Amino acid sequence: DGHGAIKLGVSLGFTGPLESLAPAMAGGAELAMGEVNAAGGILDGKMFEAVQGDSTCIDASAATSVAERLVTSDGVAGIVGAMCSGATGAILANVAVPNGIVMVSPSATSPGLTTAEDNGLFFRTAPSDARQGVIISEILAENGITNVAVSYTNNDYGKGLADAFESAFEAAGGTVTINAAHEDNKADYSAEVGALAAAGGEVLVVAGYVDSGGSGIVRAALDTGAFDTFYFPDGMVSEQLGLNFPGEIDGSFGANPGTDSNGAQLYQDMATAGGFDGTSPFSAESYDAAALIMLAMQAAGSADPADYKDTLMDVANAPGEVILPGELAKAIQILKDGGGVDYSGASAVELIGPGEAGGNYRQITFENGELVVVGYR
Amino acid sequence: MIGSLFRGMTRRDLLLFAFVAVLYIGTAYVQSWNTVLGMVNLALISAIMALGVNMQWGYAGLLNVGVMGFVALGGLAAVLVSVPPTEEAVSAGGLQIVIALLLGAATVAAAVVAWGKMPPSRARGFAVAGILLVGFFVFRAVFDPAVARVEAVNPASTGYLGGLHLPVVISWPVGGLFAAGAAWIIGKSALRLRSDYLAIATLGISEIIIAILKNEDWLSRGVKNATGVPSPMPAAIDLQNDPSFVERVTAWGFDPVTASTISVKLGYMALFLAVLVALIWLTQMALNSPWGRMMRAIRDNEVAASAMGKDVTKRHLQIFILGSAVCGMAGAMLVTLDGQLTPGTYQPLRFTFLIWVMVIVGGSGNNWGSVLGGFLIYWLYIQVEPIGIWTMEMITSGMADGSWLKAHLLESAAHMRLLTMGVILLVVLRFSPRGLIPER
Amino acid sequence: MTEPFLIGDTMSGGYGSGPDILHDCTVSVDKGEIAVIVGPNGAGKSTAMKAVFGMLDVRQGAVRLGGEDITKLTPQARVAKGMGFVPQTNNIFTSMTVEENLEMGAFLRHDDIAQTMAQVYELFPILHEKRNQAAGELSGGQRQQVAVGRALMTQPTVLMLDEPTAGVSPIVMDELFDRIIEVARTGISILMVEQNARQALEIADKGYVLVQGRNAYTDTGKALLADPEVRKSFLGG
Amino acid sequence: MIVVENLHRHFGGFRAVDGASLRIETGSITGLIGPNGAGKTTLFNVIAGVLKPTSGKVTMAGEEITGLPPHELFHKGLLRTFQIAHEFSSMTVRENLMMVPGAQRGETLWETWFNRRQIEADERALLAKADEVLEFLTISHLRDEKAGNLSGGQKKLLELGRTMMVDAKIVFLDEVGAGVNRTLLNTIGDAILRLNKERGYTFVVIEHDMDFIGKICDPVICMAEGKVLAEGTLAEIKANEQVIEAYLGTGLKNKVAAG
Amino acid sequence: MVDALNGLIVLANFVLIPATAYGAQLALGALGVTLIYGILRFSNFAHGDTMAFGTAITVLVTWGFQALGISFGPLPTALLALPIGIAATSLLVVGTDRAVYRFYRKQRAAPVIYLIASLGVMFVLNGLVRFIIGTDDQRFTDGERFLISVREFKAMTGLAEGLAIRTTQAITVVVAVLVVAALFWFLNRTRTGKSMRAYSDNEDLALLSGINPERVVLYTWLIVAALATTAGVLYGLDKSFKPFVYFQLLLPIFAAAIVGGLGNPLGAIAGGFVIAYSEVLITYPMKRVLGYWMPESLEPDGLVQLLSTDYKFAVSFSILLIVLLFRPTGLFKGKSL
Ligand SMILES: Nc1ncnc2c1ncn2[C@@H]1O[C@H](COP(=O)(O)OP(=O)(O)OP(=O)(O)O)[C@@H](O)[C@H]1O
Ligand SMILES: Nc1ncnc2c1ncn2[C@@H]1O[C@H](COP(=O)(O)OP(=O)(O)OP(=O)(O)O)[C@@H](O)[C@H]1O
Ligand SMILES: [Mg+2]
Ligand SMILES: [Mg+2]
Repeated sequence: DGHGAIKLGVSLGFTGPLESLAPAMAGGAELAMGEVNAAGGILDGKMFEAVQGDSTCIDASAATSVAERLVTSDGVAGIVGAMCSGATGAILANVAVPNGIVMVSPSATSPGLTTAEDNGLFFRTAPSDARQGVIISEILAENGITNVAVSYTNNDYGKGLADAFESAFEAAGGTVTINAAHEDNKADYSAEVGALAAAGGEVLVVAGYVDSGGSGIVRAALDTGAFDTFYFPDGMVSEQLGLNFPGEIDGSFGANPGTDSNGAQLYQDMATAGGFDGTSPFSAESYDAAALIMLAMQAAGSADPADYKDTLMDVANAPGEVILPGELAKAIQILKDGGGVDYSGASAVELIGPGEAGGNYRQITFENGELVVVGYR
Repeated sequence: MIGSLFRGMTRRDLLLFAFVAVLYIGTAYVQSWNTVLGMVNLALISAIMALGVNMQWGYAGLLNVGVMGFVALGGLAAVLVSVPPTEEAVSAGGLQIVIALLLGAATVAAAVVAWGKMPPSRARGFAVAGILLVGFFVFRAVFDPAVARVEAVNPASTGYLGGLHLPVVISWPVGGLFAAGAAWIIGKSALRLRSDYLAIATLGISEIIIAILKNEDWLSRGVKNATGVPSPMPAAIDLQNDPSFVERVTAWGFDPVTASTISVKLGYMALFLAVLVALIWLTQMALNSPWGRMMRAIRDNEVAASAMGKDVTKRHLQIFILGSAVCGMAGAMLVTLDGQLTPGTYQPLRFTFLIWVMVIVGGSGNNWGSVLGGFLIYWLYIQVEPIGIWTMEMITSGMADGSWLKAHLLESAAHMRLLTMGVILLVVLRFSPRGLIPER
Repeated sequence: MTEPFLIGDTMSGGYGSGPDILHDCTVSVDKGEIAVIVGPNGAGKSTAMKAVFGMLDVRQGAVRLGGEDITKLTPQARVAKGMGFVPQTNNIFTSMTVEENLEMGAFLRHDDIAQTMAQVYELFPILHEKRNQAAGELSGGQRQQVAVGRALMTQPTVLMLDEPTAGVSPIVMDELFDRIIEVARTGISILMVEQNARQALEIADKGYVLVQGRNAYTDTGKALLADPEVRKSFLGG
Repeated sequence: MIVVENLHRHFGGFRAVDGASLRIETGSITGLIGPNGAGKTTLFNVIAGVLKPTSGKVTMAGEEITGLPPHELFHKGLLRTFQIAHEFSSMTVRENLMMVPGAQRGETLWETWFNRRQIEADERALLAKADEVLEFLTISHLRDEKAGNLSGGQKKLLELGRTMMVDAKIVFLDEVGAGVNRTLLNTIGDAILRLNKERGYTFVVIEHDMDFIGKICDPVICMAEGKVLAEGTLAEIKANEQVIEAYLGTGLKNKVAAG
Repeated sequence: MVDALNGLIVLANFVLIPATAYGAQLALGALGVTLIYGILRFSNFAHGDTMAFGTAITVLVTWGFQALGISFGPLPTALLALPIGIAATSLLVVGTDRAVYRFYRKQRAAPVIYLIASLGVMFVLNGLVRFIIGTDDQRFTDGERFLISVREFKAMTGLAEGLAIRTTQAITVVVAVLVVAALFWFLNRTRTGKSMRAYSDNEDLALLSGINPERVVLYTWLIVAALATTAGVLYGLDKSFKPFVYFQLLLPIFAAAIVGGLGNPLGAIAGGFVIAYSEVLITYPMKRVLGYWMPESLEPDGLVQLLSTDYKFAVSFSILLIVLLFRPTGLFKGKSL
């Protein structure tokens, strides 16, 4: 019975340049809600209902309008979203803060959001780009690589990450031969790959999206023989990558958020059972975003954002029992019993400082066309 | 005075406006006043953009498909006028960047002068190319290091020069000026192109403007987005924290959160409405006078108009600049409302094509048509999403749960947004090809 | 008296949903005859021609060709039935070459068109000279020649000409009238509108004076020429 | 009034105007005749600034006007009509006339906003003037019709009407007569004569109707192949062998037989 | 000597071959746009999505074939599926014409009305394609990917640098050349082709010449459907198929058609190459090539890049502007309405 259910907004870019990422992300968020509902809901039987809203990624004002509708008309108690930093910033400033609604973005990684005026209402399960820059730099150094080219997707995610990486890498003594942007969803990447190849480097760091310009760059680089080893940050690491380049990227490596807690694997299996690709970028983070909101409500004993915004950090972090995907029922029970949880989830969230993921990473490589996990950091 | 504002309005037009008003009010009851007021504000801005396009296309037949670029320039103005300067960045390279830009401008000016002064010959070609080339390298030599220094200043949150920290409303006319400046440059070179050639030229230029906004981080943080554009209204949250406000509205029986968000929106609405009314008055006056007649003549037949003593080039330039300035102003208003400049969101689909749809569906050549189109299409643009989802739920309601088709249909609901938009556009166009309020 | 070969019989009609321009207007032409329509500007001469050719709603009356009612046929169907038409304005394909214009005239023919084309070139030598030039680049009179040439290419049984001599030089005009007479002698019916009315009526078997969409005078060409009232009001004295 | 010196206008390799030189005396009504394609219209277009000359020089009242744009020439008092009517088709007939006068106050944006009253007065005067011209052209019943809906001849009349809206110095008429009813053409001829006498307009008239030329024109210039072939009174021209061969011809061969 | 050759091969591998292939891809798309402009007289904004639709159908059929084990030897199976895709697209565009454009033809609407109507069609197709195949990247390539790969080339020649030619690149270029030649011949030499041009020039007069306008329109759409599907499939084979990218393709395609001169098939080809080459060439850093060509002492330190790739689109559009400033209706004198 949906009546009296708690509504959660799922505001992602269902249409627009990143539309192909959105379904798996929404799938994640709804999977979490389904799991809680199956467990009998929170707060003594309150069920959850997802309300989708298109944040488009190309129109901050439309995103605002849509969020406005979610909040004031549908009366959602929290928002999982938005997807792109631009829309996220607009919704946060124009809707979430004035109306006092909690927002947990699974994918807005812009460091700028760290300092945004948020009244403690904004969280994200994706780590800020700054952290990942250091991780990449370390992994490359361990592989003895000192000379790389970087191609990033020309948005706040790509640019922020590329900048963060470049400063970290150069501080560690490495050389970035070229740090050039590519636009997503364009027809042709020969010019970009031509420039990257001319600049040279042992490895090409592709700070893009796997189902978009990132793969386009890799494809063109492989075909022309410009590079044969790549480094893949979180926007690229997924099963899809292996399918896109069967056997062609052996020896390439990368990392995405995750821990040895096995959460990622558990989530993947759940997603597969649910009929979508759990390895698609930011899908796991979306599951976690929804889960965090719901657990925070349970912990606060209230679905009012003003109350649960303060418990969100608590459920995400130690102390308490570590919670993995599929264990939401258990977590609710613990909270009900007055215990504490340390939600780790599918992407090993650890919220730090101003409410963003601290960033545990799972290091991977490709062998015989398969994605292989080689370690955690 | 008021009479000429509404000149040419018929009862049918009023009914159409009433219909759109009902759409909005109805939405308010089904959804909420907050949603609707937010939509109204954006519709007002869209209507202003549509007015600008209508001036160019409807009055003069200039096919400007670069609306997005002018809107973005207006947005840039909002940032440059209103945000506080980044002191550190300014002292690191502000002056040098300005010098570099002046050098660049001087180069172009020199090239233009040389082109004009020298007799047509191969030497002229080489001389101009030489000037441009040398100028380009000098420019880069001064510019690049300064930019590097500016962008190095705390790149994660600033890394740009910042603005003048003036009241943001000033940026509206300034946005108009920015756009007008760009329009002047474009107009001087590209306006002699005809129809679709002009269209693609403007489209190209708008893409170039966006490319600059995306890549010149020192200017407005590029794709990292410039946030924190101050609002001309008190923030809703401040109102909520203001005891006297809370007291007053609670006394009237309103919930403080709703009351505060609504009053902020009403404040914006008043500002935008004032701009729109002023613009309509100006354009109506111009259109219903010999000036308007002359523009129509030029649109009809340029050769004859010029034989009848009308300076076609000059008039085209005039209207192109004015129309673009209006779009620029709307762009500044938009960024003011959003509170941030996000270059990545400037997509032709939204800021060029959608505006065009507004103009054509409303009725090109008619100012009121543009306003109607602006409101109607914006409503659709936002509301087709729930309509699409609702339709899909209706369609699938009879199907067995868990069937493949049902899942697929529901999954596709988001795309019904575009589909519905298209269908409605086609239907409107079908039943009134000259627009809902045609030119008279 | 049997009915003429082509007749627009008591036609009334106008453009779109506008008022009637023609009021019970009748024009007709028999095999091998030349019929000329004259009248003041805006009298409805062109409208009558368009009505006969099906480019306008005939709200009352009928158009018959060889006894068959063709009121409802589309223009291209009438072309197939052997009717040819040169409109008053927009009567050439400006972006196509002169030769292609002529070829288009023969679009529905499946026999060899080379000979007809040679005849047209013989009639209008300047066209041969300019055959590979875009017709839009021609002078006013040359365009007119292309337009007539295009219609001749159809080898019609009825040829309808709306002011074929407007803007052509006297020498070409004489040639054109000569040619029209020749064409008529081969059994083709000619229905034309003319403002060079005196020359036209001189060669006409039948003349119509239209005024405000109505038949004002109808007689043989000679008789109309001789009528002082007609001369003064419509033929310029 | 107008002196054309050794004017050339080429299209690719084709010489449409090929070294034409002529003088148009102030106050005259000059007829310009010549075979189709002789370059008459092209010559007009070059003088009126629609086409740039390949070479050569045009002066008006001693001032060089070669290559000036049409709208500037208009303000110097040079008007022209088009052989293929260039009406403003979506505007009414009346508006077609009212838009003509140059430097209207109401064409400045500023004034449309802050000087309504004056503009309205100007408009009333213009309207009266336009109606007068329409009356003269016998098309006043069409004043509110869209110009695009006029008949071929009516459009030509409108072309002529436009030149009557302002005080011109020199008017170039490109085949005003083609497609115009001969009775009306006579009236037009009278009007031209009157404008010429009373207001001192200079006219240059391209026409293929010799009666019309004979009635109003002196002198007559005959062009052929881009050059001036002959010049003189109509009688002289009519007697010129070359003109007869190239242009006038000798009448209908089949005329008698056809009767 | 070997150095000079190596430099040349680098240039070929990173500039000449990709730009040529990309140019041919753009040209095929531009041909469709230019044909509609030339004959039906409007800029069809739905063209990108028409390509997407045709490709989506072809992809589905290809998967079907692959599942049935049907293959086309070393060539991609998609080529076998192509005719079915074309047929489906033909039905779609002809249907669209019936439902949408025919009405405006009767009304004699202004070109901009068609343009806006095509925006409406674009929105609808946008939704339709995503409904059929979703938003994701789809791969349907099989057969031999390379005519010659970098590794094979190096092994064959013993040079330090290699070059790759993909099968699809070769097919695209060949198809583009054949299609433009065929189209040129068709429009300028055949009766039907000429009647199509006549129709576009002067509809009324075409009627008076006995040309059946509906037929002309039908042929046009059929050709456009074939062109759009072929272009879309070849593009998808070479890169990948994703609906949003096809929508985005519209911009360079239009740019190509315009640079070449709208309505002119030869122009479409020329335009495609101009756009492609300017994008790739002007932003290409000459460092590596010069490294081979220059004496050791003069080898460049920097990238020797005229403009960064960030401004790739700015470059192609600037070229477009410059071309238009000197030739306002494109390289090959196109139409303007
Ligand atoms: N744009 C053009 N391109 C090529 N040739 C042209 C162009 N315009 C005119 N011509 C040629 O120039 C010649 C002169 O044309 P023009 O229109 O001046 O003749 P005209 O004397 O006015 O003839 P008419 O009495 O038929 O109007 C013609 O042969 C014509 O074909
Ligand atoms: N497309 C149209 N729509 C509406 N009215 C029209 C249209 N074409 C012509 N008319 C009107 O119909 C009337 C008759 O026009 P028509 O063209 O038949 O005259 P005409 O006798 O051929 O004159 P002319 O000798 O000047 O060519 C005119 O008053 C004109 O205004
Ligand atoms: Mg007529
Ligand atoms: Mg002429």
